Amino acid sequence: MLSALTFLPLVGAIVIVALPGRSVQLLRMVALAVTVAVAAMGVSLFIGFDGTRAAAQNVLETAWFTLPFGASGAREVDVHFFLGVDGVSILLVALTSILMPLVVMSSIGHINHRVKEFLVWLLVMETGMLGVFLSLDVVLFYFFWEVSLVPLYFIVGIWGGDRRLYATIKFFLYTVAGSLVMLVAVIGAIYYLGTSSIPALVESASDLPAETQAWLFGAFALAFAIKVPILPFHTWLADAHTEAPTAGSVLLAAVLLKMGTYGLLRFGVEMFPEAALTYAPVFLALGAIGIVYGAFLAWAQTDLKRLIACSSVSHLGFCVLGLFAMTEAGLRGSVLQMINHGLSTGLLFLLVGMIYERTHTRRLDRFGGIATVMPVFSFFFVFTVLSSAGLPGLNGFVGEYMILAGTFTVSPFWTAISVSGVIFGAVYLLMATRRVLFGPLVHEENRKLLDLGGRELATLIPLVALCVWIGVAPNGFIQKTAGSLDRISHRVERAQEHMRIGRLSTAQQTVLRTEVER
Amino acid sequence: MGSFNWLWLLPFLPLAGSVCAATMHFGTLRARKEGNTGTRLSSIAGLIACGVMAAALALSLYAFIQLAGNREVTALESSSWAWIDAGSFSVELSMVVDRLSSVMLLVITGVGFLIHIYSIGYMKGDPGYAKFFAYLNLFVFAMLMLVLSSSLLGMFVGWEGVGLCSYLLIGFWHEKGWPAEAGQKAFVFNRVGDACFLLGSFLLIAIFDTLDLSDIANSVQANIGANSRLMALAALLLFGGACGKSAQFPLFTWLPDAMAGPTPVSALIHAATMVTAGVYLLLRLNPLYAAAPTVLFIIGCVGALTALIGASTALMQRDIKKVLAYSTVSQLGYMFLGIATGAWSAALFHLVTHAFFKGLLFLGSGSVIHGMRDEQDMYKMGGLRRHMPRTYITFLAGAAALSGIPLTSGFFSKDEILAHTFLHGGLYWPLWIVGIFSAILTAFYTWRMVALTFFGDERFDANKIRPHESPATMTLPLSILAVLALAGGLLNLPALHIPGEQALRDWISPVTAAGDAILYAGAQAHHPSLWLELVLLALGSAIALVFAHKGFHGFKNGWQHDDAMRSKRPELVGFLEHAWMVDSTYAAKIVAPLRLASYVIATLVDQMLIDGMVNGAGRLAMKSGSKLRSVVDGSVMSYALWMGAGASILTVVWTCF
Amino acid sequence: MITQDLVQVFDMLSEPAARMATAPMLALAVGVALYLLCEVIDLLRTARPIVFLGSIALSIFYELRILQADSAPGAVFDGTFIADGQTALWGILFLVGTLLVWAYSVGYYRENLPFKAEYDALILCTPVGMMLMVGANDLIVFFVGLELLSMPLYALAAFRRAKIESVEAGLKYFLLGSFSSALFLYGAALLYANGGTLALDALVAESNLATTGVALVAASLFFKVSVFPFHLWVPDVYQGSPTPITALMATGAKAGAFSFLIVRLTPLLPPAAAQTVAVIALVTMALGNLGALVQRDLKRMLAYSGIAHAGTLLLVVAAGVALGDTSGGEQAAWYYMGAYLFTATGAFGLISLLEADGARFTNLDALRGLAHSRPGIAAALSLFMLSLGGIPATGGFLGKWFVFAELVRADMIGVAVLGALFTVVALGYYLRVIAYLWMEPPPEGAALSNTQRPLTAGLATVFCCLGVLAMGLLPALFLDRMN
Amino acid sequence: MMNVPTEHILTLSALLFATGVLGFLIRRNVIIVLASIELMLNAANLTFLAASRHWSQTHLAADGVNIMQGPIFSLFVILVAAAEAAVGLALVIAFYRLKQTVALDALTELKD
Repeated sequence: MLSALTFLPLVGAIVIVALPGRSVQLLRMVALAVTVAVAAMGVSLFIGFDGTRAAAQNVLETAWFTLPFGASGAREVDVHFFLGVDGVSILLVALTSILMPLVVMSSIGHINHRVKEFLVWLLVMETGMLGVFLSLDVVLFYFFWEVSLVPLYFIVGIWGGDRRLYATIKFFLYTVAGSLVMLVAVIGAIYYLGTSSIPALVESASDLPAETQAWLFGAFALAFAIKVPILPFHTWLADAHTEAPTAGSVLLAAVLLKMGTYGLLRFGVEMFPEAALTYAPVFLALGAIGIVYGAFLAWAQTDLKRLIACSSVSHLGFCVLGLFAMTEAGLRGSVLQMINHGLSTGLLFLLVGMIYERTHTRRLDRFGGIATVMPVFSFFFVFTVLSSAGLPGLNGFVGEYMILAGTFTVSPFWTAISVSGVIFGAVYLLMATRRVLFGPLVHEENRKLLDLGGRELATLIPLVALCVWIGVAPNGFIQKTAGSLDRISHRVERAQEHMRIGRLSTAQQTVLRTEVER
Repeated sequence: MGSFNWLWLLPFLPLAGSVCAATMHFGTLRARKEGNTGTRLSSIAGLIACGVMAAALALSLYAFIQLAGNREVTALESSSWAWIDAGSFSVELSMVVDRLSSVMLLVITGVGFLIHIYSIGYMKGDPGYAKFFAYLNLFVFAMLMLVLSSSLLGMFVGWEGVGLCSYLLIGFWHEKGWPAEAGQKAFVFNRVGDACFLLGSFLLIAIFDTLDLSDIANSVQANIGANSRLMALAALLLFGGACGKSAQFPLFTWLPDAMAGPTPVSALIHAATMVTAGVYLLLRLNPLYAAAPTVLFIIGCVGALTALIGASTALMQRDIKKVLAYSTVSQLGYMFLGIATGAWSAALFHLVTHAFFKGLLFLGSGSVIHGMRDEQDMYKMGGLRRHMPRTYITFLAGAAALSGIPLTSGFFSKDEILAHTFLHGGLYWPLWIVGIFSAILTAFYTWRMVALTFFGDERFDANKIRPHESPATMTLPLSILAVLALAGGLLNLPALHIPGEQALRDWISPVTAAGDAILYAGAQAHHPSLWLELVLLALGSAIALVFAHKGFHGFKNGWQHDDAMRSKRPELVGFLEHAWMVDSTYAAKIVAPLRLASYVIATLVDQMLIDGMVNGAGRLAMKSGSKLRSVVDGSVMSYALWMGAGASILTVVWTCF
Repeated sequence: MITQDLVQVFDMLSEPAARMATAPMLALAVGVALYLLCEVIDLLRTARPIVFLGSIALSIFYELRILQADSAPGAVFDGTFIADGQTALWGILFLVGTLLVWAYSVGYYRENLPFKAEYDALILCTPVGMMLMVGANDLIVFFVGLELLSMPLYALAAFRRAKIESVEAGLKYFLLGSFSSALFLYGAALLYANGGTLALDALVAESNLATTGVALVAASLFFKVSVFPFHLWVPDVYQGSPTPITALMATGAKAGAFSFLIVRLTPLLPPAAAQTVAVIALVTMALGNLGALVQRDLKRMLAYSGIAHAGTLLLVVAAGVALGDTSGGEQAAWYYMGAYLFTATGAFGLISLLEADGARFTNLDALRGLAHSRPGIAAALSLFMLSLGGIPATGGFLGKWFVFAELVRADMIGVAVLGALFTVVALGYYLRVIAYLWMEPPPEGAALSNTQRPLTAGLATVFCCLGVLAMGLLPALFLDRMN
Repeated sequence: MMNVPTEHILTLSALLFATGVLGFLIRRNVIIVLASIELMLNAANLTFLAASRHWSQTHLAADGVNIMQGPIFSLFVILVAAAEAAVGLALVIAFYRLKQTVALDALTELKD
């Protein structure tokens, strides 16, 4: 099941490579069929998933190769081709698989040259993304992690905007810089613990000395912080988002950034809870500052797409905040918020793409009064903005609320700072909405714009429906994650206990020592 | 409990209506694209919306009868919906109608229904006719969610929902430009309050482990002492939320701007219902506030100050809707003043009567504007009583109630609040004086408005504008509201030992009992003695009559009085005209610096500093690469020199270390 | 006297172990002789490729036999030469590299190259030298191997003698190579003076004299593998030499020297070498990558990239010294060099194809929009670039993994992190190549001539691609052979 | 003759080697550079032979000491030196044909 899910897109890509490049329609149909099949598998995986169990499900494990650590005395480590899905990954897997057919559909509107290559990269990317979320072996994880960079490099670099080369190389190098530091940590973890299976690593990582845990955590966290991106590692994001074609932006925002938060949860909080607890204040601060900072950044933008890109910095601040609050509510909210951000920002990018296809501009001052000529578009735009701004009843609110409530008990101060993001979020989103949709129709060329067509509606509606669904009945989604996340929060509690005892005993030691001196 | 599942219908019928109307709207647009007018579909939308409101009104009445019929039953509750399960806390939603919410229900559905009817006439011919009803119904849905939710978070759904609808409806005529900006402003100001609301809710979770409103209300008593400070903080934060929604100082400036929306919207949202949500929130959590006297005093100060600012600003407005808007701000201030004194029922009473008379006044002004072809400037009106008799009569009724002419509804409700403030004494004394002063101003500006609008010369070009009476769909709701505005006082007559006195207070006493118990700690609530009550009523009557007279006579022949003031005290007039300069202060002291900060962050910090470091790293690599090229100069000798040096250094290092 | 000696040699060869150990080299030596014979006799001229391929195939066969033998021959000829699974693996690497270089050479020389037979014969000599180097357990044997590798390369570098670049490259390589040989010899002499023996396993570097000797020997090896500050010749020579020969230098010659460095010399290095070598490695990586970043000539860029890779690989030596154990390092080095061999040979080979195609310059601009006209070449070249950059699913990634794993074992985390960061710089220019290939529009009207490309080159490219992918995806194929 | 201490010979060879290195680094004529390389090789040879002589003293005989390796290596070096000279001169001639000079400064085509 899982290997089919992961590799079907790759097979599709190979099929498309083999097909003639001229019959664009056929290529698109094949890509759509493949992604729809994957989406069906993803949905059925989601439905069949038992959220109460903490352990990974649908596990698939076969030997892959043996890592030699030298013949003399050192351990050998068997690396496995090890896939499985648990509460941390199930939502992301489902989101990825559902998003792909929509992205393929949306690409019909804006990818008109080198379609074949585009679809190939898109499908390769799907394999990469699903692989990242499904891997339960850290070597495999790292494989997919870096492989998934390559398709986006091409997608941005070939089909992107004017500064695409700068943006794509920056994106690649920046991300890879983090990944390579992580590589050292991956090797370290495997070497120190003698296994590469993620569940086994999670179990045994707490046996390591605190300093070792700290540097491993730091190296992992750096890579993921760049990917998320957490302030101040965010500058690649705006460029990549702005230059990428719509499909690339959607995937980047909806899935690729989530690889960062997913990693932080999996390899930061879950694997090294003690180190995570120690450094949590830093991440809370960065998350909260990021929320406000991203909002300010977005507010100052004049390019609509860049504005949305900057808003991602703000929104992902919430995810980071929830992760490092390390409370039940915070973790659940954070995982849900990953999906929410994927949906709403994905929608925003789709919408920006649609208006860009018509006007060939993204500058805010070239719009105005679009609502008069494109009422359906405006409806979706306003809806998405509201979802993004966290209107209760829609998806964004549920996640944000859980995160903030979960963080409040840990750090009221940073929660208060983050809550101000609620205000600033409304400021820049509504500013953008007003400047695009409302007001008089000042630019004559916009008077002839056509409203959304059937294909575009078909792209948007599933996501909109999901937004409402999660907003109204989030429990179905939360419960899928509950088992695994509860185990993580138990681990966190244990770690807290452990740290307290550690601190206590040293305190007692000093007391004893002073007594002896007397 | 399960038998009350029909309560879910209350909010969701309007939602369904809204969806239907929205569908009609898109249908209309399509029809229009194909060349038809699509008015048929639109008018169906209007009918559906009104029908839904009628059904909601009927259900509300039914719920009220259920409650009234059986005094044992304190609340009707539907089954609950497990909304959010966050592990450490969870949110379950059910629809609850108790004594308090039943009153709100009747106001919302009753006034709402009338305004829907009114809108059929008012919005006729507007291209967004169906859309308007979709928004309006959506608003009712959100408002009912706000009122009926058993949980604070469910209330927040409605809370933000009404804010959204307000945003959409203010910007309904966005093509003009400024309505869209006004809508945005309203939403952002509300969001400031909402942020406080959220923080308050987190504190409540921390204190009570639940967001269920009745659970919170019941456990306040037990937490006094241990958690007093936290509860006070939570109360203050929630009041901050109320300030945003109910347009209290310092967050009131969005409400006058909100007049950019169609007038029925101003009547429904910005007078009768949404803006009173803050009052409702505080009433709902009355034990929490009762346990925090300091917070109550702060609320009192804010309320009194807002009443004063609103009333004084209304004095100098030319736009009829602006007068009403500032008046609303001011009247809301009275309601908060009432809450501050622990006069829960008085606040609710004023809320209800205000919904009647201010809804009436807004609708009346709408009728005037409608008749005057969208003219809102009172200086360009005058003498309209001849052209619009029904509007004129009903408007008089509303004005009477607003200014507190004896025996009208506003007279009783405002008086009760002031009486309680007076009785509270101590620090509340200055507040009472402010309240009285505001009442003076209120009477004055109300009748100034009446005089300028309906009396005197016709100051418009009668050839161009032919004022006409509005259709029956508009005047009928006016008449009904006029009756209510005049007779609304019967709901809660003062304690003068007459039958039916204090009916509203008795009705909601189960809800306020917990608050009262904390506030008075077992002692009797003070009640004004009969003679004091009579004196205060007399004082109120005198003020209203005297200053109504002054206002009316000063302006019945035009606005010369204003000009005189302007030339005499230009700074004062400017200060009042601009609502105490609050808005411009915000623009200069808050918005501009923040905007500057955002540009600084985006350019200096982000682009130049952070991204500069990133790009700088790349540039450094390139630059050092270029610099290093000179080493590879192609000369065999220099290569060999490097090799020799390298070998020597290797040798030295390895042998010596 | 002489006959007696000859008899003695044959006696030694008659030992099965010695026969087995030398068979791969003898096969090649015989091949060289036969090849030149075929050249002379007109009738046999067409048999030349068969002789060439046959001798390599035979050699590989013998190496495989050593690899799979239950008991490898081990040390033979009085312990001066070692043949075991490890040397066999290295040997196979050398042979594959040589084969690939030959395959690309066929297409590279469009004009009828004079002395083509000599060219091929010289190529065929080089793996013998490399095998001698990796198997050497005695400095004499190593020296013979070194010269047997170097001499043909000097000649091959200057083989396009009408071109000044080629001759200059040959001369520079020769002069500096001789200089490094002299350093080696003097170092060896000092070692001999210190201990009276040249057998590597008997050498101990305890006295200053011996350490000086080791340092000089190491210096000459550093020259061959091209690390700082002995790397300066590399860009010039790589750029000037005929491109297939550049591939041979970059892969085979480097692998030969490196195999000796890690397998035989590392145990001799003093403990202080752990830090010095690490520093040298890091500086090399920095210089290589920074240098490559500003190049516009492809061959020069790959030359700098090769320097950077040598630096990366040298980290293994540092780790080996620190650990006092090179077993892991040997495997890492083999894997790294293997992956590098496929990718670098493939990359240089493709450049040679482009040159033969008519783009008689090796500038980056030649790649502009190549994906439109030559998608196959562009795809293969991109794959090689990704492998050079160490992106997973390619052999380069696992090679890098094993190197870093050694560093982690040696507890040199900081060095590993720094090394990782230099790799980011490297990706900067590898990605630029890909960007030129795929993301730049093709130059207008600059259609490349549609010359027939030889089949051998195509096969070689496919083989390199498969090799890169196999090493990246199915490492078990290779790792299992190592134990 | 036998009583010349080994150290003296080693010092001599070191000086010889240094001279070779210096020659290599300083002289610009390729031919002389080649000669300098020969000098370095001969320094190595001298060291080999001196060391061989040194280790052939009976009281130093020990396990692993092989007195024949020095002279044998020297023979190899002489052989290789001859081969190197052949290759080197061929390269020099090829270079001369193209550039009409044998100065090292003329190697200027290839550089960064």
